[in-house]
Amino acid sequence: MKKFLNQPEAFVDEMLEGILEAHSDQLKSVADDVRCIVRSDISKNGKVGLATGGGSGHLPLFLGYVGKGMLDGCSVGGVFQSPSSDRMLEVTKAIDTGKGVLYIYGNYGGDVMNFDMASEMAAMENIQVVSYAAGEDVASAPKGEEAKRRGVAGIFYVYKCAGAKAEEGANLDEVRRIAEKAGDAVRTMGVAISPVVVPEVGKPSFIIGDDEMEIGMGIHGEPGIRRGKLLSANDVVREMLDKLLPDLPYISGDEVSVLVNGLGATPKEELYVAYRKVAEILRRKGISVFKVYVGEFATSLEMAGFSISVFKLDDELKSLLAAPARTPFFEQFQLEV
Amino acid sequence: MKKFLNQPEAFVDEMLEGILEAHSDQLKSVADDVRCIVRSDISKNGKVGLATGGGSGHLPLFLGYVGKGMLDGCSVGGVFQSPSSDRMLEVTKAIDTGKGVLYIYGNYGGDVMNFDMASEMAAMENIQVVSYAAGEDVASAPKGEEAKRRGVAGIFYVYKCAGAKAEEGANLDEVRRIAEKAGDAVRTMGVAISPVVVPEVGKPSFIIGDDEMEIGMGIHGEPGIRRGKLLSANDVVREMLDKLLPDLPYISGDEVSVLVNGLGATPKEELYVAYRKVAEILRRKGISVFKVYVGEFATSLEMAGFSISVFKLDDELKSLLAAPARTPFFEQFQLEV
Amino acid sequence: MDASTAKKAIDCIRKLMEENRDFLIELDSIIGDGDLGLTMTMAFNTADDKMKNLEESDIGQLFFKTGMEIAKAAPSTMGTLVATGFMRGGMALKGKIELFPADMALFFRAFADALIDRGKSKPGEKSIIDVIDPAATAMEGSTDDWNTLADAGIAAARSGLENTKMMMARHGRAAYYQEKSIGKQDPGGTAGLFIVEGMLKAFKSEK
Amino acid sequence: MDASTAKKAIDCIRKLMEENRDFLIELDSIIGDGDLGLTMTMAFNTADDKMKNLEESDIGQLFFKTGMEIAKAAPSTMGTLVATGFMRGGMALKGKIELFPADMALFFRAFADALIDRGKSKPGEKSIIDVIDPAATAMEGSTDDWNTLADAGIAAARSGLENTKMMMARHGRAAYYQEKSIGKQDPGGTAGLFIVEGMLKAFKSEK
Ligand SMILES: Nc1ncnc2c1ncn2[C@@H]1O[C@H](COP(=O)(O)OP(=O)(O)O)[C@@H](O)[C@H]1O
Ligand SMILES: Nc1ncnc2c1ncn2[C@@H]1O[C@H](COP(=O)(O)OP(=O)(O)O)[C@@H](O)[C@H]1O
Ligand SMILES: [Mg+2]
Ligand SMILES: [Mg+2]
Ligand SMILES: [Mg+2]
Ligand SMILES: [Mg+2]
Repeated sequence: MKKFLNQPEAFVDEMLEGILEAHSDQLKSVADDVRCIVRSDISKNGKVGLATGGGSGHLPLFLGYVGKGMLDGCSVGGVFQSPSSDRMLEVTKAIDTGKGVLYIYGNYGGDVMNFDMASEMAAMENIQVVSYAAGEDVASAPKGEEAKRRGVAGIFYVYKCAGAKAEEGANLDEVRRIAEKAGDAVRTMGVAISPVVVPEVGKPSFIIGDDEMEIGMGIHGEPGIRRGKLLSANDVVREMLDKLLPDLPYISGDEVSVLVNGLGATPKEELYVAYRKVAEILRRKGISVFKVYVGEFATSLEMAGFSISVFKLDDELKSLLAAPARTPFFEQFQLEV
Repeated sequence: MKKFLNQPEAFVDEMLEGILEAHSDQLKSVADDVRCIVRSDISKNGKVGLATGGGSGHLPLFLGYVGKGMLDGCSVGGVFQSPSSDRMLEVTKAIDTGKGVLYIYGNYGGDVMNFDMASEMAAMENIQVVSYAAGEDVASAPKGEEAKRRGVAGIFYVYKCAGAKAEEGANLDEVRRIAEKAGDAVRTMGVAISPVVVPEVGKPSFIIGDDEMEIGMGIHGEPGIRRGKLLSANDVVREMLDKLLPDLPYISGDEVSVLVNGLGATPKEELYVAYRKVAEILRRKGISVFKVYVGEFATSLEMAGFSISVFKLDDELKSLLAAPARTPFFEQFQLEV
Repeated sequence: MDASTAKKAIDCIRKLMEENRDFLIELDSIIGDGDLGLTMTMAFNTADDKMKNLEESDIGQLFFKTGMEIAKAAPSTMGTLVATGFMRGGMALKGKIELFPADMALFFRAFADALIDRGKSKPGEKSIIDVIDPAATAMEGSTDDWNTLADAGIAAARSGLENTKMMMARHGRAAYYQEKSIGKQDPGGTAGLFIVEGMLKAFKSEK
Repeated sequence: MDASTAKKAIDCIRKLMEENRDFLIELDSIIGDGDLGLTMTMAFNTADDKMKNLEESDIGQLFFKTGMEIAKAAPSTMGTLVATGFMRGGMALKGKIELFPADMALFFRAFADALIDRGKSKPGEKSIIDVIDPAATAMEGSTDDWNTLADAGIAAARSGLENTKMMMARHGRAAYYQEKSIGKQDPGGTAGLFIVEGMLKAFKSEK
């Protein structure tokens, strides 16, 4: 295990201390607990609250999207582990301004159960909570079983659109509707070529051959669709899109946003080589591209690999995506629509 | 070599095609050459032009800082290789609006010579060019021999401040003065724990033991100050700052900005664990921190490691740093000063 | 059968989890992420430590708080399920300062229903439910005395666990393995057996 | 001694670089990044291909354009130095359609000065300058005929290269190795010798 850290058990809390130290102008912790993080300007807000939460090891996911135009709070779990429901509750209490709170989180068993539990606890405190579990990894369950799909990088679009809607002053139902609409419009496919080492575990999460890739692998190393020899970037992208595009489906005349997301160790250079092929395929299919994101949006520590998310736009989602946002990990000026 | 690419020889050009494809609203190529990249809004501009250039493999360096509030153009070399002077000249011609052009680039032999050559060629075309070669890696030459130092992540501050100054409408001399002032105010120290594989070479750039680190290693694998057992994050940071802080020196009462830069494969989580210690040390020394950047600003493909840059502020540099900027790789809203 | 017995029961479960820590890790490594031995010992160590020092005669409250502590200490899937089980089981016993065998059946019925509710799952899907639910049913039919109750409950839990081997996993990480999960004993169910055993043995021995 | 001889000289250098490609890589690997064999063959292959098909009787222009092509094809340190050398050397011969031995001395003097100027360096710092500069000086003192000139130039280049072994590198990647660079022959100087050799042998053989 070759990592910059101190005691492995302290990894998550020290990381959070570093984040709070670096971004104290934008973020603060509540309940005296670095694992409960909210926007520092929360009180002036008076809008529907948006909370997320999830395991550590995926920066900028999850807390990286807490900020203006996106989310209001985030509870943080251990590496690849759900945060506890009491932390979720603390965040909920801190961000609620009486207009209710929407939970948006990735569709993983542990997270679902804990957010459900937190919702019940929040109800006891008379806070109105609704939830949206994002799941758009087409490799994780077949078409027809969408509810079983894992949430991966595409959740960025859900945060972005729901966050923009809340910022407009929409009510809880409206924001919930946008979260679901955005989640329904996005699909993701990933590929991994190297494992990760969870600091407290100290050894690789899985074994993969020196010349192998796994298409469809999840961001915690969940088994994918196919393991095989590492193909050329063009062939990898083609295989991913062949599976992804027919799923929604995305068809000629559609307008989309594309997110090419690095899993951690894959250089931006390679992501752009991949995007080049994505653009070529979309163009050939008559699908036009409005806005492209390339970089690390949902990682898995130092895993090498990437994912492609395609987000189908209509006027409503497009204008929400185009709205400005500002978090310590993501800044976007208003886009021209 | 485990990478997502097609033909290794096509790597740089395909990467650039992907970038131009993804960010056609903000960037374009000139002279029918993807290795000559400029802002797409150049003609409306009428300000001093800022150009950079350098080898590929360092994204977002160098072309990632071409955009509003920063640079106007960039020539791109092969992986870790200087761009050619004729490409530099093409970029120069494209961005000059009659107010002259400032070259800002990293202090490496090949780049210096090519930019010198390009300056002479530009002079032949009656374009006024001045240059600033950034070099702030304290590990690369001792104090007293600053002119020999390599330019690494700290060049970000030079781009940012000079870019903001040019955006204000300052003349070439003024912008050049700011570039030098910013360059003089920044120091960087790096550490690496794994090599990189240049696609056309196909094998690791150097060998380093499974439990070793090299303090002070350059972003192309240039030898550092000390190789030894990988220490705890806290000890690594302490050793880096012990060397860095006395160099300018940074002293009690100073106000600084800090950049913790990942070299490629090191997760953001680890960078924040490192920043936590940086903050602690600076606080103890009575040095206050205005703005913290944590992420990948100057990489070395998939090298694992990071660098710390400290940038000493005065009112002038602070207000330039705080100005908004928008490139496809870096967006910053106006900071409160 | 007062609060001190309830505390002893938590301690019994803790010991079983500790003894079987590596076994649980091993089972969870095959069709999961291998953390179960860690989360279960963490969960019951924390809960046991807290409960030991708690002045509380209401057994319902005691179990409810056990669940609360587990929820905080172990937010993994099983941690959360077991936490919900203890909380709902505790709610079913609210106000009781002494327990009779029928109360234990009430507790495990509420526990099983909580798992079904929280896990959005049902019997037959290769989970802890396949251990707790049959155990609860067996106890409901054997409330004569602690001995009968305990024997029936434990026997049903054991055979429930055995049955999970034939099932295909429908939930959690194990579900990714689909057919490959068949033939393997469910890790969560195994931890479920230790909960039933620890609880019933403590009450039986105290009777 | 017209433009065709000049073209032949470029071709001669190309061949020497190709023959010594792996040797240059090896030398540059020890105290550099190992690309020198690649950049030098790339540089002279491109230049040679372009010059072969160029209608140009002005030898000064021919060498200037050789430099331009090298600058485009090989923007590495040595590529840029050699490019500048050919460009400035060419400028010194501007307008000449026939060369005499003294012109060759002019060419290499301008070449050496260009290296010093572009490289911001001087003799004695373990670089190509330590080969070209003594060669130029030797040629300046032996302009009687092509034979004397060639023999003097090549001999001086050889001994200049030999001298680089004792020097400590002050520039480029090799400088990072400081004392460790002593004892090793300078890679750039080695390529410099091939330029002197190729050039002079071509003119000598045509005389
Ligand atoms: N939806 C569910 N409903 C009931 N039990 C479940 C469910 N999902 C998982 N389980 C149980 O949880 C066990 C795995 O627990 P755990 O190791 O904590 O999961 P993870 O590490 O994936 O969070 C399984 O063996 C199964 O018994
Ligand atoms: N500043 C300089 N002035 C003159 N020659 C130099 C200078 N820097 C390097 N050299 C020469 O260049 C050679 C290395 O060339 P090259 O391999 O192209 O460098 P790099 O690969 O580092 O760009 C050295 O052996 C030396 O002869
Ligand atoms: Mg598990
Ligand atoms: Mg787990
Ligand atoms: Mg070299
Ligand atoms: Mg080189």
